[in-house]
Amino acid sequence: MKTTKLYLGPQHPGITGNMMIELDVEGNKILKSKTHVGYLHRGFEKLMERRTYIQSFPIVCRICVPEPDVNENNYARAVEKLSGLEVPERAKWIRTMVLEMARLQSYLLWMGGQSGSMGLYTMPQWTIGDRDYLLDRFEELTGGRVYHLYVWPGGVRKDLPIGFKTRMLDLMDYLESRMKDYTKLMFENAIFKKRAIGTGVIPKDKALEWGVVGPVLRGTGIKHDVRIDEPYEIYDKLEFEVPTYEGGDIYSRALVRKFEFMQSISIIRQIMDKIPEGPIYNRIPNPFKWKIPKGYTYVKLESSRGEFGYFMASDGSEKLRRVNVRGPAYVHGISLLEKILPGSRLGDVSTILNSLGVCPPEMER
Amino acid sequence: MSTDSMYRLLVTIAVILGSIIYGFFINSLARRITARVQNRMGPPLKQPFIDVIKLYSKRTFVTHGIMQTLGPILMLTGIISTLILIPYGKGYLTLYSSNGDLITILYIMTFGQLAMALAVGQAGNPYGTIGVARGLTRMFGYELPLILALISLIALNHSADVNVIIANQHGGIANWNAFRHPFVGITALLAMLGMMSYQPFDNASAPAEVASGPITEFGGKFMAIMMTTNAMFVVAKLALLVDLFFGGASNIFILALKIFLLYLYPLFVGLVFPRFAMEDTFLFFWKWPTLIGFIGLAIAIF
Amino acid sequence: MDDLKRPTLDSDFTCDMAFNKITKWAQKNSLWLLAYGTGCGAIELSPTMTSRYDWSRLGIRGSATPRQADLLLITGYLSTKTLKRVIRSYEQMQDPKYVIGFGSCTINGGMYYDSYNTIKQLDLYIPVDVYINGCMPRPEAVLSGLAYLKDKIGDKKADGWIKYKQNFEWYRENQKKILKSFNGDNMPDKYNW
Amino acid sequence: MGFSKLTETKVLLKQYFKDIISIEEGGEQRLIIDLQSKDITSMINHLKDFMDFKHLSMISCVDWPEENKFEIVYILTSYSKNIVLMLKTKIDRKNPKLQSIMSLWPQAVTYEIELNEMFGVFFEGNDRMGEEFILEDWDDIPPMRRDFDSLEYANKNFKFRDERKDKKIIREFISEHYDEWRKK
Amino acid sequence: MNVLRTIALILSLGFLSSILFYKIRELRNLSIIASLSVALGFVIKFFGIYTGIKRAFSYKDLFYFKFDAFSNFFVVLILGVGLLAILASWNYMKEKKGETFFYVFFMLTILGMVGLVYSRDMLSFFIGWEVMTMGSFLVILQSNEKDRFKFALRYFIISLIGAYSLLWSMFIIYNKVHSFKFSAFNSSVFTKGELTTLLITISIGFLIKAAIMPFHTWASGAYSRSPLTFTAFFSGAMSKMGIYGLFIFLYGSIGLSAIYKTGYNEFFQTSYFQYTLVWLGVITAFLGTLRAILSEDIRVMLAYSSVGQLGYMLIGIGLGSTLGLTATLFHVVTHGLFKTSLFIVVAAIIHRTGKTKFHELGGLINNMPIAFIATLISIITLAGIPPLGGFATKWLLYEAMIEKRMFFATAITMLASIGAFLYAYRLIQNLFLGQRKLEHDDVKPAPLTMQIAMLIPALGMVFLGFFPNLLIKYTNLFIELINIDFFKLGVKVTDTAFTNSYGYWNAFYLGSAVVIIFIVSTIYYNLQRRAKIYKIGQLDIYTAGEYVTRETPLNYSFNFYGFIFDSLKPAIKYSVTNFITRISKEFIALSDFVRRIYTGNGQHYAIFTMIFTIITLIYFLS
Repeated sequence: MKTTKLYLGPQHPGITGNMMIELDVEGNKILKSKTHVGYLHRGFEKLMERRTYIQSFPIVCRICVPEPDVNENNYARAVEKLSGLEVPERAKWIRTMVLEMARLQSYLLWMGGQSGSMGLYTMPQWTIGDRDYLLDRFEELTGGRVYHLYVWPGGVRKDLPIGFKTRMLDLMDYLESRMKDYTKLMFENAIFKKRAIGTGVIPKDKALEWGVVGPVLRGTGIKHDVRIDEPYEIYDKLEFEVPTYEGGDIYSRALVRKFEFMQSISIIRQIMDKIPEGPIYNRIPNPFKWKIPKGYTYVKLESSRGEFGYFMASDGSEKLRRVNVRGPAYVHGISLLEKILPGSRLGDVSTILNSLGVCPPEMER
Repeated sequence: MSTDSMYRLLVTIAVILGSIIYGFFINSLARRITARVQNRMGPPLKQPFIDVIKLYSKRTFVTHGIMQTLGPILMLTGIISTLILIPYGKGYLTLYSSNGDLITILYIMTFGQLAMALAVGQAGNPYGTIGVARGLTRMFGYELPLILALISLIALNHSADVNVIIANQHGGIANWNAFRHPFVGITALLAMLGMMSYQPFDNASAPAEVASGPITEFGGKFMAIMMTTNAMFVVAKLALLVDLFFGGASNIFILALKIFLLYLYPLFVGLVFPRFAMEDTFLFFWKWPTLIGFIGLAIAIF
Repeated sequence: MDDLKRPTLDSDFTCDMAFNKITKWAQKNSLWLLAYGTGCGAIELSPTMTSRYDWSRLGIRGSATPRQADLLLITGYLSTKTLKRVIRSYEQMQDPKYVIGFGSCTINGGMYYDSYNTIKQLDLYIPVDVYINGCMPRPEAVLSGLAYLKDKIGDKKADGWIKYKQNFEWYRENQKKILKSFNGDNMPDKYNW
Repeated sequence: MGFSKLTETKVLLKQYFKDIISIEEGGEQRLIIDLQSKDITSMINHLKDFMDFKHLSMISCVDWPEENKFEIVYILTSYSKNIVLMLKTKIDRKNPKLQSIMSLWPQAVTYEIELNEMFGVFFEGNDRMGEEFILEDWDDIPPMRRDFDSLEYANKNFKFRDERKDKKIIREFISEHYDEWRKK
Repeated sequence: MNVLRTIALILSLGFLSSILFYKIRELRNLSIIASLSVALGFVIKFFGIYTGIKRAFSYKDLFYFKFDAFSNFFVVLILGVGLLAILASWNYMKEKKGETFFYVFFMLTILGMVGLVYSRDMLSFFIGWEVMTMGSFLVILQSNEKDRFKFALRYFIISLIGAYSLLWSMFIIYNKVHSFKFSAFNSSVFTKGELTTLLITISIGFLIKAAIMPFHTWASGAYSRSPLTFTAFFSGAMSKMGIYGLFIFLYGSIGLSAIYKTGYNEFFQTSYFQYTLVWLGVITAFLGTLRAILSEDIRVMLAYSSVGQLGYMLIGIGLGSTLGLTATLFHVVTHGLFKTSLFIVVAAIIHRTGKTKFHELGGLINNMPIAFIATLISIITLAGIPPLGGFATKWLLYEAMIEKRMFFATAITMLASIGAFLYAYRLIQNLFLGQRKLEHDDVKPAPLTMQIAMLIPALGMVFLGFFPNLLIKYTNLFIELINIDFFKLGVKVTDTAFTNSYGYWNAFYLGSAVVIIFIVSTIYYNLQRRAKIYKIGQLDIYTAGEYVTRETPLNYSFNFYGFIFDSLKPAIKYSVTNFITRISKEFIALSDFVRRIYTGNGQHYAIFTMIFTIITLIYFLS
């Protein structure tokens, strides 16, 4: 047998999270790669069918660990669509702010992962260290560092604390200044460019057909963003651009994420200035006897890794009939990886994986 | 055993133990410096010693065969025999360097690496073998500029004996080899990056690509010996480079200081650069450093 | 292939060597942690590792392979598929080794008490030395858990690995109840290194 | 502005496909269509090639044991028209069979394998059916079916910590007293 | 009694017995081994002694033979390696198809070579040369490889070219000097142009046999397709005949002053011809090693490694200084030793497993421990790592080159020896270490005779490592015989310390230091008594938590140095073999065009003859 079988398995420092890539390697080149998932499966969709709408609210945010707010927001909007619940204006503004903060901390985490997989160990220390200041803001707003349990059907649980605005604006200035250092250390780094340009290339014509979404799609030059195609919450009231870079390789994806990082900072600043006053929460009836009429809905939003959708079916009882989560990693981590990895070098596997933003828990829920 | 050779033996043993301790000390200092650059505290200074004692106190050692048990011992032998060939100062501190010149030192360094490579081979882990293949390719890469630098030194000093080379560099900083012959100095410094297996060229034991490379199957006592030999190897290489390019040292403390300062150079380069891909590592050493090396050699001859 | 004699428990675990105090001090202050994020708590490990909370002050360092690791973190719920890999990694680690269970999922199944794929009680399958509660404990809680483990090692109470060796059959028995393909040829019955 | 496109696609689809069971708008950019299972693939082909629904978001399955039906839902998105289309079809629950759309989108394979493992739906034309995707050595009926009770399976297979002496189910207790507490 | 005649008698007896007793294997083998060992003992006994024995023999003042240290050095090598090869092929060739003829032609080759080495005139030299080439060609045909005819034919044709160029140079000498004797040569008679053509033709002849770079294309095919125990002899001893030939022609008969006449360069104190020889050797060493690193078949890799090592020897001769010659002779011996042992090890492996590719083997250390030890010692010598003999050759060679101020050449040769370390490691890793395949579990260890044949050279190498000065004594004997005042800056050997103007190296001291330190570190290693050491199976390795079975291919062996290949890919495609294949394609196309004339029907032939006659007529009339 000419090939060597390598398991970049569940317990491997290069893999983000708990999945296994089975590689057939010949010398330094990869011939065939197969992704194995199921290491983090706890059948959460089955569990939500056994719980009423409000009981499955704490479970929902534990699907995707780096970005819990995306799930909370999706679940809340899906239930509101099914039950026809109205959300006050101020709650929408706060929800958008929470989403943008989630995008910021996810990009900081990505920068650490990407450069860590390439061997630049100073970058993760800086970025994940700065991400912690963002988690402090989350803790102040919602009481929890990672799992926030803050956005629920009908609005938001708490209003902004006093003085939150000034602290948030200071943090935004700090992050903007830090971006200069990150650019010098990572994005403009000669060796980073040499390794990133031309590796893990996704052809532009096949990108849509392979189901590529989010920054990875924009990295191939196709301009699609759920925040513009189908503005949810208050994205139609904000001004922000969506970048696209040609090339479809790791470097163009990195530039897309860098540009969006700066855009999120400007979005949060806009929200902080123009947030209206008013109630933050429409009370829902007794959660144990709250029956939602039969109906289907598909709600999606732009997470830091791409289109994150919730398909929800209710059957008139107080428990929901079916929920199905469609995360970007489901496509990026399995079918897309099996198309890109063959032909690339063994050393680039974890770099490509990080650049696609693969988060294993959302692959098998 | 005349008193003179007995005395020399004692000094050698002292130097070997000293290089272990000093190797660990530099290692812990390096960890503190990297921590400071990454704005965090970093482990306490005595951490490497604690690690080695803990590794030694492990209760089970797992080997795949005789070669994996023999590997670390042979590596220790290779490193110690390299150490005794390098002069550390004047008088007895020249240890046994009267028995082998620069070419002998260059070749006996590979003895330790071969021993470790065989031990890794016996363990039968694909990651280990890939790590060794990468390490050897990198060695094949950085040897060219290193040899060019050493040969031009031999050509300049008309002798391959390290003590003679040190003697020729007496006097102020001006006539240290690194500054008197800039091209040779630059080649040696670039080649040194490869020797130290720090960040830009640590693809042999890159955790993300090949899970910790050659030492994947080594735990407990083998890992302890691996760490001590690593520390000694760092000190030996740096001492050799200090002797050849930075004027050697009259007493041991100046040598220690010079070794530490020289050690900072690959450390800082490693902190700000990610890892090269394997092909680029190989090509990097065969492009610019070799060109500068050839120029240096040409100047040295004519 | 010679038949492997399983590590029997003999005198050397309990005997008091002269420099036992030093080894205890060394084992206490240098813990090498296996880089294995088994559950959702792994996201809190990265802030603990990096510059803000920085566990290298306590002498803790990550290690890529089980051969060099002495500490295994089970961060959150554990699905049966991961349990099979955790057992192999745990048995490949060298003695003395310790296990810390994160969050309520390792204590009594936590939020996924009714899930068909997660185990409900961790110490049926591998011995656990320290539990850290909190549905995903914060970095401070993780550091305090690690400090607690260090004290436990200091006064020789962290003996999970001795328990595992003493009643090895009982653990293997529980593991086989859940993992159907345990006695397949690739899952050796004996203590697979 | 999306409104007009919605009705226009609705009219186009109606006259292209005669026997659509029902077609209505769910929300301003959503279109829900019900079909027989036999002409699902031709509809999807038509949508992908001519109606510019290039992006397959998801294939999901809703289980209706009372009607003894599985409802397979295809969610397609058209980026140019900004419309998300939910294509639903009901198939028999005893031996659920459907034509695979593997040839159109490579990622459809992963969805179909998961549905096969979780629900037992068999997609002809997909050679990786029956492959172990998420669950390892699973011996019970496909877990996502409604008639599979996960709590009872958990109690049977996993041993709970026996300290829970009182065995009281906290949830029933809270649900009875919830209204009085809210009034206080 | 004339020493030469007795040796000839003994060897021809051995040859006859290989023909007569071809039926009874034991008798035939024993008699051959007896004859070879008696001859070897004879030569060693009278090695340096010139008084009291008749050692010259001439016949009709055409053929002159002489028995002295000069040729004995090589005869010992030939007979020693021959003995080992035949001992190893006792089991290797058992029940193989071409066994009977194998021994006959093997003995024929040995006879040819011994005659060649003792000859003191060009004619008998050439006869011995032809007998050797013919014998080796026929032996290659006895192996049961499928495509052996193609490669044997290629080997034969290229050697033929070499032989003709040798013949041409002999005639040039003869019609000016009117005698074939080596000593009869005086350079005054020749013009500068004739001398250079003479040198070129001689060097082409011998470089082909020594498989130096431009003429090495036959080497990988011939070495790998012939029976492997014969390849041990082929590369262990026969390839050195090219070196010996160069030596006796250039320094034996033509002499240094004549070579200097063809153009002398003050800076390097050598002639342009010798300088080109050195650079040919350097390029061969480097490219041979590079090609060996990137080859996938074991035998092809060892073949290219021999090509590389022969490059080193050529450098030594090209330098023309005593140190250079000692380095070459030293390398002749060490290369003979480790190449024989390596080829016999590979023969044993192929004999047992039947596989010849790297990626089909692995993990044989437990099955063949003796073979592992022999390979370990050979690769340490091959890579030139200090405690063993290999380092002596490297040190001598580098000192010689530095002495001659050829610094660029030294740098590239050093790099080539580091490259040797790379493929040496791959050889031992992919054959003996790593995961053993399922079907190799019950592979028996190497047969006894092969094990003996492996271990004798291994002991030789270890001995050389600690006491290289004994071999230097013999090489000095060799050099004194040549009455040419070489570049006198030789090496001063005081017991085992080598010192010369540039550097010094003490073999025994270093060797003993390494052994003592090894003992000290084993003690340090066993300090820790408390822990238990468990020897575990092959599959208990870190596989990222996954469970693996014996069928999963866990050996990393195919395209082992893929990185080097990928990064040097643009440069590799200009290799010599592609160049020659391209020429042969055009040649075939041309001949195909010419063939079209013979269309096979009468009218065309008639027309052709008629046209031809007309042209000739016009030509003569005008």
